[in-house]
Amino acid sequence: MSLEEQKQVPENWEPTILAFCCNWCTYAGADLAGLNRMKYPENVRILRVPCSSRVNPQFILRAFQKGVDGVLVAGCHPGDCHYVSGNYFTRRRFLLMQRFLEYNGIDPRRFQARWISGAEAGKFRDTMLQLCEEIKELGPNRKLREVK
Amino acid sequence: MSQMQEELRQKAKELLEKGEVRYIIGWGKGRFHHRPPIFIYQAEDVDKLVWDEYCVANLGKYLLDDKFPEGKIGICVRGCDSRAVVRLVQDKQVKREDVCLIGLPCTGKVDQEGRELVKCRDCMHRNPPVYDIVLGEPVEEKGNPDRFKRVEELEKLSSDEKYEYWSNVFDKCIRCYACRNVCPACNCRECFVDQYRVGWQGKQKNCMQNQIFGLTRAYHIADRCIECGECERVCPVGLPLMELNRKLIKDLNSLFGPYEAGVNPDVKPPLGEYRLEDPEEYM
Amino acid sequence: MRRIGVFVCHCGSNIAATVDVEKVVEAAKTFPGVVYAADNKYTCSEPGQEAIKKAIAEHNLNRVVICSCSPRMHEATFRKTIADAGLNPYLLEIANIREQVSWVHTDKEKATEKAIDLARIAAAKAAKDEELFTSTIPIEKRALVIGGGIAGMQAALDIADAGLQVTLVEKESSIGGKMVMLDKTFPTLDCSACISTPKMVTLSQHPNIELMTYSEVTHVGGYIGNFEVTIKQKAKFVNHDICTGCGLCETKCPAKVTSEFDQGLGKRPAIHKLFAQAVPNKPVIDKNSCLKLTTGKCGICSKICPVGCIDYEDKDKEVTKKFGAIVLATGYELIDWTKLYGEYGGGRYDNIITGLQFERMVNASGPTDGKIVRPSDGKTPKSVLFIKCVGSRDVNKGKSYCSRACCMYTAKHAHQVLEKIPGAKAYVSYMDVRTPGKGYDEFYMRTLEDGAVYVRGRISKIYPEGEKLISLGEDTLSNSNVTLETDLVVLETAMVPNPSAEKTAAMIGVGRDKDGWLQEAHPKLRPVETNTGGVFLAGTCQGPKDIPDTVAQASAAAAKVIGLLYKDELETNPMISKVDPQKCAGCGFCIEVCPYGAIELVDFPDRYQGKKIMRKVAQVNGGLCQGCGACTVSCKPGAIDLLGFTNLQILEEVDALCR
Amino acid sequence: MSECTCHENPLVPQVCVITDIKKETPDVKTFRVSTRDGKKPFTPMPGQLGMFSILPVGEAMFSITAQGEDYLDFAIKKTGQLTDALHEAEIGQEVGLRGPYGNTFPVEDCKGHDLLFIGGGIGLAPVRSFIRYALEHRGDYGDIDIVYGARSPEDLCFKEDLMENWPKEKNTKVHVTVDQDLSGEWKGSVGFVPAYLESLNFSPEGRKVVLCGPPIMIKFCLQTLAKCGFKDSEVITTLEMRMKCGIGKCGRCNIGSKYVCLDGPVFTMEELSHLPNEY
Amino acid sequence: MQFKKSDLPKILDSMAKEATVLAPMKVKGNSKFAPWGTEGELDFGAQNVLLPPKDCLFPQTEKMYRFETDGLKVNDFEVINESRPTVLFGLKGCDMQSILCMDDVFLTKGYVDDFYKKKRDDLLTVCINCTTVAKECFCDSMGGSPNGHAAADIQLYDLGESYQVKAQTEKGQKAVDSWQQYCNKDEGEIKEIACELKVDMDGVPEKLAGMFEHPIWEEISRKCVGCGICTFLCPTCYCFDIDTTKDGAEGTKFRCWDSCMFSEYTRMAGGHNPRPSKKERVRNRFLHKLEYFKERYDKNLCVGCGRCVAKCPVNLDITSFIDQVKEVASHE
Repeated sequence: MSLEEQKQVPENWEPTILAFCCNWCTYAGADLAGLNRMKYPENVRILRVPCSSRVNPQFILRAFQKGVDGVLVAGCHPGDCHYVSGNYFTRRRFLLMQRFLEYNGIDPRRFQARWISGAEAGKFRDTMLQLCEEIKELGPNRKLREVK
Repeated sequence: MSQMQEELRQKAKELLEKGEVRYIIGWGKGRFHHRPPIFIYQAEDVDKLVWDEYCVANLGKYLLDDKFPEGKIGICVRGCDSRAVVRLVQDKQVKREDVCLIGLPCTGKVDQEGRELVKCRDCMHRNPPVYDIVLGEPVEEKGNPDRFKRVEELEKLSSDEKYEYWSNVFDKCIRCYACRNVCPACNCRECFVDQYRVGWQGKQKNCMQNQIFGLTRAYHIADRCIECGECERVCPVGLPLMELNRKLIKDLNSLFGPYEAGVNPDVKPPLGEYRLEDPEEYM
Repeated sequence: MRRIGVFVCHCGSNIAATVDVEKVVEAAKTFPGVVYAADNKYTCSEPGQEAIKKAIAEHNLNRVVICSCSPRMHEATFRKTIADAGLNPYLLEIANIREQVSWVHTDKEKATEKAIDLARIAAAKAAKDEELFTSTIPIEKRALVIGGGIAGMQAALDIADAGLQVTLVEKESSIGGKMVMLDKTFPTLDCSACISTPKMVTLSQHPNIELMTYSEVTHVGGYIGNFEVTIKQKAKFVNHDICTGCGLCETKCPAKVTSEFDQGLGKRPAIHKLFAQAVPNKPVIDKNSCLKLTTGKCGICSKICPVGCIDYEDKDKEVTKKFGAIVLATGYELIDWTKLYGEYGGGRYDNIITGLQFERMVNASGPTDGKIVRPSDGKTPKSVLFIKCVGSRDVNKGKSYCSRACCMYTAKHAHQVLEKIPGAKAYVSYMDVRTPGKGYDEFYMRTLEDGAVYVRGRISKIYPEGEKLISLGEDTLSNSNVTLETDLVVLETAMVPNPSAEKTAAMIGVGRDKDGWLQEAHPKLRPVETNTGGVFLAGTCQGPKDIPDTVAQASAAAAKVIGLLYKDELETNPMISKVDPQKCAGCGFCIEVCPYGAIELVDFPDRYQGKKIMRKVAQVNGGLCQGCGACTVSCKPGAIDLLGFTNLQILEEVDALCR
Repeated sequence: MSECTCHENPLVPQVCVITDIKKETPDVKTFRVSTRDGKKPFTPMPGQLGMFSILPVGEAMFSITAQGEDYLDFAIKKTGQLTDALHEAEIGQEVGLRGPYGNTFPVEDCKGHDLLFIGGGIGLAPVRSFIRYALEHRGDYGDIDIVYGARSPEDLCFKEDLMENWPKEKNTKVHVTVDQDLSGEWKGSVGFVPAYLESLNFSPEGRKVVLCGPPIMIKFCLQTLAKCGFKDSEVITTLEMRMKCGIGKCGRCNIGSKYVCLDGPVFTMEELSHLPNEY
Repeated sequence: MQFKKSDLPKILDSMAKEATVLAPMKVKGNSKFAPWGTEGELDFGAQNVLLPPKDCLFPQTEKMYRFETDGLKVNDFEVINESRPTVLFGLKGCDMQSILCMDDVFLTKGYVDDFYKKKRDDLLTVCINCTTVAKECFCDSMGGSPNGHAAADIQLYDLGESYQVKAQTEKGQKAVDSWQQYCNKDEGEIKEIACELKVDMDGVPEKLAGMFEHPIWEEISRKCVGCGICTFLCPTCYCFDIDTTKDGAEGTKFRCWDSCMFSEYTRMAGGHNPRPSKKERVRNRFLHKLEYFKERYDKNLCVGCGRCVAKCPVNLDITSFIDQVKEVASHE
């Protein structure tokens, strides 16, 4: 699929965004956003992982391969990790991975990481809004994508 | 160069006769100017050992074929081989006391047509950082001023151009896994590519699967790559793999402090540790 | 073929309002491996769970997917349900279509599509679920309580009364904490010493309690049921086994320094008991102020000591013990208002004191033997101004939270001034009066009746004029400025976490909230537990509170400890990492990233080129591993995998996402 | 040997249905397969194999242990990713099948000889196809002895054949042993097959041996047979584990210049002795 | 029959109208048989084209059939076997010989590989003689010749300015007829050349037959790194693996090149692997190239193209091996 074909966007196209949320903080923050009935777009699918340090950069490559348009990895604030040092490793791995993906032509906004604690429901909702808006503006991702 | 070769043969004979090492890994004569790796068990075979500007292959990884040796293994190490052995010791695949490193300061090697190899042009450690014996005098290190020049050029491209560049590169890959099999950092018992049960990677050869393999392998060895350039040298279709590895090394240095794999045995790879004051972008 | 059953919950209208549940059920039937799908009004209710059990039996399902509320809510419930139906409890996946779908989206069609996606993902993961079994680890039947205030004492006593061994570690030379400094306690005004010192004595004589005062915890290792704690006993320079506590040495000691216990109002000798009724009632030598230890000249106390228990060569001793559970009761400190409130003189004026200093003055065994005096000239003040919320509820200068107990003890202080100094005037500058306890408001009303003047407004500036202190403020009720001329000003300052608790919490891996208080597992549902198994909280270390709440929490923490140590062994979390020895090359990178040190390299017999050899392979300690999964990413070939969240399962989930 | 008749392209299977599943042992099941319209997918000779594919997991070669008017039986042990999925299959599940592949047991030149069948664990499955053939043409063969061993009593495959049907046949003796017996009710012999074989001490005259089982058992049985005087040409075995694509193209099953899929899997030990010792 | 070299592009264009014309080209730094028309320049140089022509007959990844399961049912398999008429232009003698080896494997011995057969029937081979020889070429020692191949449909001889055309099969004759407009009748004088690298092959297969337990294998295989360069660049290596791409309920069965040098190539269910270490694998490859294939199909499976000699990272080179086999006594 040449790059020009990639540019046309079907009209009612909706981005598919995958979010790896750490069970103790961000997933709890997402639940709290639900408790407070905060609204955000439907494009995000949340996968629960015990800790953000469980997310293997290869899952990100797999997501782009299967046609996801944007990936978020979210975990506890450094220092709050339920497993003491999980997010420090996440930070190192994904600071590197983000630059590496950008180097290979993936727009950095398509792959983001955030620290969202169990109490920051507002921040979770804002992250979702910002993510959906950015990915919608970027259009469908055809890079690294498996041609069916 | 031939004077060093005599010294090497002399030292090899001495080690073998005294029984200090059971065998010596070095380079021997092959077809045309090839100097394939050679394994010398008998003292009288030392004349097969060669040391000239065609001794190109990295010997470090052959230690993995004899992980539980009876006696010590002698191995000729240039700068890159020595770093390879240091990395293998750090990965606990080789015990330092099982190996006797014969250090050979190297002034760079050439390919079959006599042109200087890219990997030797970019070499940062011509003198072996770690050795038991060293022959000849240390060569002056010339360093590599434009170590990340090519990487910086690529970084300036737009994201579409970058993707176009890299998908052209990986479209050529024929998945022969030579880059993985010569790389001293790739010492897993079962590579993720061969684990069909978990299904990390498909067996099909198409641009996307090649890219997933290339990127994953580069990321796996991000903090262990000793920049020996063997992957680029052996690749039959000439993929610029070092540009991937150097990008990761450049980022590792800028993000978590300067780090050169395999130079100092006590310094641990950066992705295996953390500091509270690492750069923070995700607040 | 995996036989998967999908149950989609209406949750009354919580889900059904914005998710077309029937459509999700129809879609679920088409997923690979799903043989039965149904919806249910209230899946978590009794009939709901019965329906699941019946379906499991009828269709001999071997995997269950429940689309309902958050797994954080009912994962345990539904695991028990399928366990009752004979299935391994871990063959269950929950799709969160309430908190993360119906409650947060409005467009019904898109919400239903998302719910179907999440159900498909859960079914894909369920297809790869494997049976997991808990294993057991032994429990050390001993508890450790850190902090000897009322919280620590109450917890230690409750645990000890249950027949368990307790070690109470207190960093001061005596237990008692902040409560024993107080004079009276609201609302009953009974004397604080009268209700706390008997507890201290029974504690010191309790056969099950080992009291370690003047000690600090320096290292905590291990895990729930098997903590290894290293405790440093600071050098006391007094041999407590022989010392009779006669107090002779205290009287003769020439080195006088300001007494921390008396909040700087009085002096104390280098060799001192923390306070008169200290438990253990034996002195220690403060090595920073003792002349013999600092300059080498003196030694009077060793000369006059009748039993010769002074030993200047005493060294810090470290002892390591094993414990099954830990209770943190490290208490609070008062905020250092002098750095924050320059407008109140920033500590330059002696007659502006804190609430605790006032307590020490009004306490009979205090430096002023119970008389309220002006620290500057020792005269009895005729008028006293109490200022509340100094540092509390003050986002830009101090802390954002309310310190809960100041309203009540300010009323008590005002009452004591009016009672002890006939004809005195007591002013209280306040923003609100919060009296949330039993008999609290009545106590406040009585103080008003006694004549305390409550001025509704914040004091903006205090400056001395002659002997008096002029406080400028406003009275928002009469909407006018006010100037108060008083002899003494007492600032009721905010409570802040004990600074030494930060180090202790980091050692154990207990988190702290944004203000530095120790982080409880759940503010409403699990206030005395932490996210670290076997570690509990009691008292103000978890947040500002008064004595009744502290004692209630201490008993709650004790109940939790007793509940834990009652069992002989503990079931471990089965969702832990597991190593495949065939793939593991023994590189040891997983060991470096494991925060719990749960992985070690062990010998593994193997054949290599025909020879029998022993090679190193990683192995996970089931009790230590908490299942975070950091090791699975550091292991390049994926030799170590996290049960319940295996690489295969997560890849399947990602694949199912875009189908 | 009969050609594969399922599809004009030899690598593409035909769709068949599992009509019956019988649990032989905790990890071995017999799957009865026939085509969608209830007929026999193909008519194999004893010792031939079929390529069984469970979609979407994968495909593998399995020996046809028995055949009837309208069905084929496969006895399959649970050892890997494909067999795991297979063991979770249900009756009525459609699978892909192609075959038959490989040469057949030498039924012709075994005529007139006494037959000694030796099986170990799942190794009895391929041998059973020859046993059933021999019992159907009972007149052509002399005495039949079946020596079979398994890990434990409940690991014995085809129990009703072993215990009821085969002993009733004319001068057919069945000798069963188990490696170890924890349950205590096992009345037969206990011990490994090679040792048990030695104790039975068969005479080599006019007797052919058909041997199949785990490599370790084959190694020791060969030694025992040599001790009893059996010549290599009399001992027949099958190397079906080496087969992959079935049509001799993928290059994986070569032993020396021979392809197990085409020239095997049934070899006499004499033929194997000429081949490189790499199987 | 001759045509001028300048007319070659026109001829290729004419053929490209109704068939895919593959010619040896340098495309983006990659030397392979690329469809005529992709930008890159023709390369009839001494060094053979790096990627062998086998890719057009036996692609590295070839979809076989698509399937779809719903519940227990499986709907019929949809075989994917479309092929277009192709012209392999500019084949050298050794590559032509490799196609004959592949024909024996895929089209004979009881089973005809339908996928291969369709592509083979659509193929027109145009062979060209070599004007210069790379230092690694040794085809004439293996029964081939740099000066053309008898089995090619059309054989071209390079006469410097023009090509002499010789149709060797009626299919070739039909194609040559369509070139008439560019050809003139005269015959040029064809220069013969020979390879520099010589290897003496006679008696080697027979000697190898008895050398299975010989210590030479341990010695030469020590330096092998076990990668797949030699097998993937070799025009005659035909080993393949069959696998499935799964996408929920449906998927595609495909086959892809596999290398006997990979460690898990002969790993069987239950983990048993008859060739556990490099020694067995290197031994099997050399014996298969030089002895087993000879016994079975009476042809050398090594056509002497020299690709593995050039590209092996550690110069584990079949020619040196053959020399060693000649010297060493067979039963040490």
